[in-house]
Amino acid sequence: MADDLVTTLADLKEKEALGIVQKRLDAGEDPLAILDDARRAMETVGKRFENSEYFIPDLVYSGEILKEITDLVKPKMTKDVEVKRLGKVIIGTVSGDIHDIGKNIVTFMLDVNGFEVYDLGVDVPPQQFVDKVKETDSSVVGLSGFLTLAFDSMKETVEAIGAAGLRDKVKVMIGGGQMNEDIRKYTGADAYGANAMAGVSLAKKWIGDG
Amino acid sequence: MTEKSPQQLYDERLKRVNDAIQLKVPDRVPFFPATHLYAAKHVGMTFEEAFYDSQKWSEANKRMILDVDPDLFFSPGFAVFSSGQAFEAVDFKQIKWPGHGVSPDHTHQFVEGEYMMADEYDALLDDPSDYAVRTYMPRIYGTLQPFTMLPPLKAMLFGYAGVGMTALLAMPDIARALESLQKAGLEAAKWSGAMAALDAEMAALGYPSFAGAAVVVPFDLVSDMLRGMRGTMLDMYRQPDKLLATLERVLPMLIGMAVSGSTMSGNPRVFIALHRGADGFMSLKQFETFYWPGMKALILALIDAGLTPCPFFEGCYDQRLEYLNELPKGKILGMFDSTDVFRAKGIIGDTMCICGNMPMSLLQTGTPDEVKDYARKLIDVVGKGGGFIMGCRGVMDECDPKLVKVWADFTREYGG
Amino acid sequence: MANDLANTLADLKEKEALEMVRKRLDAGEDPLGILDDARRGMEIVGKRFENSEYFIPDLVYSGEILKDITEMVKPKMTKDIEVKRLGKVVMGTVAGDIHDIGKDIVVFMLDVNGFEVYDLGVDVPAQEFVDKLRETGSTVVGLSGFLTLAFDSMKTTVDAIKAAGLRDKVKVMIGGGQIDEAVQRHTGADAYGVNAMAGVSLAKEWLGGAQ
Amino acid sequence: MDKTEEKLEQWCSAQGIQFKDAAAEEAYKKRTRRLADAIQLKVPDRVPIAPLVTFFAPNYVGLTPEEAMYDLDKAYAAYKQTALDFEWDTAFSHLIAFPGQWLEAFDYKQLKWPGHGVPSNRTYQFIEGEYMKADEYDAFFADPSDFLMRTYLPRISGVLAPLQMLPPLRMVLPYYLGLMFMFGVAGAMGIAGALESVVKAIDAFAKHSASTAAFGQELASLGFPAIFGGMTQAPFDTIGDSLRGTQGIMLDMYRQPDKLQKALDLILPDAIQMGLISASISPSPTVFIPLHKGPMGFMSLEQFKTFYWPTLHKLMLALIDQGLVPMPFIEADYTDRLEIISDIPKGKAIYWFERSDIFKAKEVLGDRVCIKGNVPSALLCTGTPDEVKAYCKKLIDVVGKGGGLIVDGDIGIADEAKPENVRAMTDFVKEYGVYR
Repeated sequence: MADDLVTTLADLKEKEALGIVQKRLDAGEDPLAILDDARRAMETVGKRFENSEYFIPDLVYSGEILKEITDLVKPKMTKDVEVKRLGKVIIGTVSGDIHDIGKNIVTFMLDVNGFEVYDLGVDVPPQQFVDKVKETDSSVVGLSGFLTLAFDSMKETVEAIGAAGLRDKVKVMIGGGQMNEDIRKYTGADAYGANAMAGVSLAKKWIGDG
Repeated sequence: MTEKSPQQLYDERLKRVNDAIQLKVPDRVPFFPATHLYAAKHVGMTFEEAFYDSQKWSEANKRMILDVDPDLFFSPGFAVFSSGQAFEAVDFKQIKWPGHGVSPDHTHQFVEGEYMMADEYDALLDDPSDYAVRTYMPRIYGTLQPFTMLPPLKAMLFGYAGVGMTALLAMPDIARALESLQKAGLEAAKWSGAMAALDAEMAALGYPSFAGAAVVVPFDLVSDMLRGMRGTMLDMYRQPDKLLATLERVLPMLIGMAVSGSTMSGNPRVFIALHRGADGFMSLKQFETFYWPGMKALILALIDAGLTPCPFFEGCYDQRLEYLNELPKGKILGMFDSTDVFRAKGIIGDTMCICGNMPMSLLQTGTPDEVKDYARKLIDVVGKGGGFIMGCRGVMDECDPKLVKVWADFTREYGG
Repeated sequence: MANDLANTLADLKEKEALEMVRKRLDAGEDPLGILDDARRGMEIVGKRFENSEYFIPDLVYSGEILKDITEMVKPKMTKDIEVKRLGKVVMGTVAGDIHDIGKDIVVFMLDVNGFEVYDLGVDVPAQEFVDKLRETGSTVVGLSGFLTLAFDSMKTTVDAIKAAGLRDKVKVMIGGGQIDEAVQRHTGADAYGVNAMAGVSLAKEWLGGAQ
Repeated sequence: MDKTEEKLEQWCSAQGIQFKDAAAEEAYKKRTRRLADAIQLKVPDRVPIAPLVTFFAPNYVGLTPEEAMYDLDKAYAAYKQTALDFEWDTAFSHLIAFPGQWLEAFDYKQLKWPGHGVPSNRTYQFIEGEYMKADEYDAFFADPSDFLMRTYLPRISGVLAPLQMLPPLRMVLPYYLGLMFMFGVAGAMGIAGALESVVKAIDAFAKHSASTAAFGQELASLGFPAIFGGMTQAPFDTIGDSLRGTQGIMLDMYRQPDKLQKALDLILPDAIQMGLISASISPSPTVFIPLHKGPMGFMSLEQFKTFYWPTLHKLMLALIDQGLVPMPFIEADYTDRLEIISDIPKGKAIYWFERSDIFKAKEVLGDRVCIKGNVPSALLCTGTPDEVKAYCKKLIDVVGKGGGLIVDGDIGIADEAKPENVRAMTDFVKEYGVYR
């Protein structure tokens, strides 16, 4: 039964998955167990994405199904689910750029891989990254950008982190659009990720579990 | 004896009409003369003035209604549905109106034509509004001819390229076309406002108005407004599937139009002029295939919405009366032209209220006795047991005021 | 073969009829023979209309097919077709009225019944009727009208015919819309017809050709 | 001579252009010939360089994007100076610097632009959104233009919000009342004052169009052809960008694939017509087709084959059929789908690659289509002239072999590109790109 949900959700069978959840709830099962299965399914989705079996549409769709499952389960929950997290990562699309597709994928993949992700959204000013690092004590920051204007914004963000005296406490990774090794050098970031999986690998390497 | 208040009179008249519609016996035979442009003749003004001068036209109707004293009055805004100024502003091609294509003393007339070509069904079905804007409107409004130069309206979806479309709107020709439309809109709004005010004034004086919306059945829409009679007839043979698909497609439009019109006016009676389904205009089999399904569906939908369909059966329906018995009882006001209403009473008298069918020839060229004789026969035969409203076969544009008075007086006296 | 075309056309089988015409033309047949068959086909259509087997759409459709046939045949014709006609009738919708449906049907029926018809169209001023009667020497005129305004236009037209001194040479029939005996009296016409067949009967009665 | 050849010859003949002098005429004809040869996979005199320019031109002359969008004359001058300084084989106008007055007058919701949501020194950006909801396909199908007029436009333009009050335009079809209804509301629209803003917007756009048209004429008279002719979009992008949004259209591929398919088919004829109409008012026979949502990662190969490629393919074939030259800008990475898109008639299209493996593209479809691209923005913005030259050398050596290459940046010239890098790229191609 439990495996069923994991497989069904991972296979993106929306109706079947929701049917299973409903049945299990009706049977009085612990909501946390259901969510745990859903989480495991999302891990499978992430794996498949890594292996290029799945693509962005599959991530989007699985996310939608998960949202529906959560909506079904939530009213039955008495306490919040607590998941042990590997570590904290701050993510955002840098100042001046409002593209979010790439950033959302990295967020998704970090999340299903067990990280606590603080998603600052798009067009994020450097200071906001700095403030969030201070507030959460995260040790990894991911800067996303699609347009060429992001080259400079990333540079400014890395500089702001340096000016705040945090540069040696955090690792900065960049990615998206036109980003490559040249741009990493230009911005002063620690690493660049060619895709979402690279971002996850970097986070694991830096935070542990690598 | 105390004088009745206008509100009492209003309620009384409406009850009289509603009793007839519900096939009950009213206190007396209700009287509904389809006066149309008759008010102009009644007070001695031209039809042209009726189309151009809302104040004069309103006053003429007020005086005429008070004189004729009907139980339902034919709203002047129904007869003159918009002003000559509005029509001129867009160079409206589909009608000729008094002083503009027809004599100042003659009624407006529809210009029969193929406003949609035989090979345009797909365009209409695929994107009706685009078809309306870029193909149909330029044909019926002379000033909108430049709209034919517009790209498909869907072009607006094509990002940078679609944005370029707005530049076309700045072309002087297009700009002028839009201006003409706006001007016509303002004129039409002015006119509608004046007509609504007259209706309200008459209501305050105790007179309910006949209908709050007008609509046509799907087949007539295609035949009148789009393909023309000849085109539609050929389509029944050459491309029946496309014709049927179009009839199906326009049905919800028509229902929506009637329902929203009634909601806005607060009057549940919906006028449906039937044009091209009469005896002779098509075989029974064609009637059954092309005309009746849409007509029936429209009428049922209106009844479902709590409205009272008022079909005017133009021409003769002697061969098709049995179909009408498929409709619900006591919900419809049927207005009859040359159908044999004396025979019809026996066939559909239990289904719908019959209104009609005083010959226009008598009201225009007859003698008082002829008028009375015919009215007496109507009341005696068709009025038997209720379910009848005194009316006439067509519109009263040329009627003789003296004969109209004879008719009205006689109906009130004898119909009691 | 010849019978085929008349019947196929009368049965409104458009494609088949045109196909037959094509074949007969290709075989080098006399175009006049083809047109004659087509005319006979139209006569059958008229008969069926009289018998209420056919209705206006059938008339319209047969007219369209006939037009197609004529277009195919015409280029092959060396001389005009001459048909013996029973007599001449002038037809028109009277002044102020632009409705043509009823008028067109009467024209159609008069034509297939062998009359030479002069169709003046719609919104025809009284004088134009007078002029046409003079020009053609027709002795029958048909006045059509759909609206009630036609009552007076018809009267004006009859008066104009009278004023021109033609009244005793010409028979006037009226019809359409709300026209009935009362209107006939009002206008001073000789007769009114309730439908197209009545018009044909009147013409036959007045011009001969009645059975 | 086939239709494409005919159109290209017409372009090369430079008919109707008033040249400044004989030298300009010769230069123009040389340039168009060079481009026409590259398109037809012949060996030109040298590798053409014909970049698209967005805000590089204003940045280059010291104008902010905001100024370029609000001051037509300054924008004109900036793009002209850029064209004259670099002397590429084409001149790109300020077409793409949308007039800010137009966006403002419409209260346009689909873009953030300098001074309106983004800083004055930045490019405008598209705002992702579900401008058509998942359950609105049927309304769209029932009457597409009505849906766009009364539902879509009010969502993308604050000023056009009163269109919501309009009755469906199709209501003009049924009888007199339809007409009355129309009239009444047309009047109401006028009173609402929306029309005034619309007139303002239209005026701003018309001025902009006139200015870019004048630019095209002047630069042509100076010897610079425009390579960008018409413009259209892949149906999947039209539905995805303008209506359903990225997330929406992705979900539709799973939840309502039939409706999505129907919408794609529905919009295809319009996509074709857009290409034809826009190309008809330009001397250049190319039709620019920016591709957004079809690359690797954005959808599986299977989804690409099912949803993206069929209507794009038909669109390009229809344009080719009329002698036009489709020029898709193939954004992001198409390396695994090169075989699929190679199904195109020989020598009749330009494929502009961004991040696909352009060298592999040469192998896979170099014998079918002219390849455009793809000097990386990263290099142009942060690299050195030598690095730029090295990349261009490889490009010319490998992709330019035997003709069929037009050099451009990967996304055109990046807004923030260093002028010295652009200079290096330009000079190097002109010198090293000569076919000997």
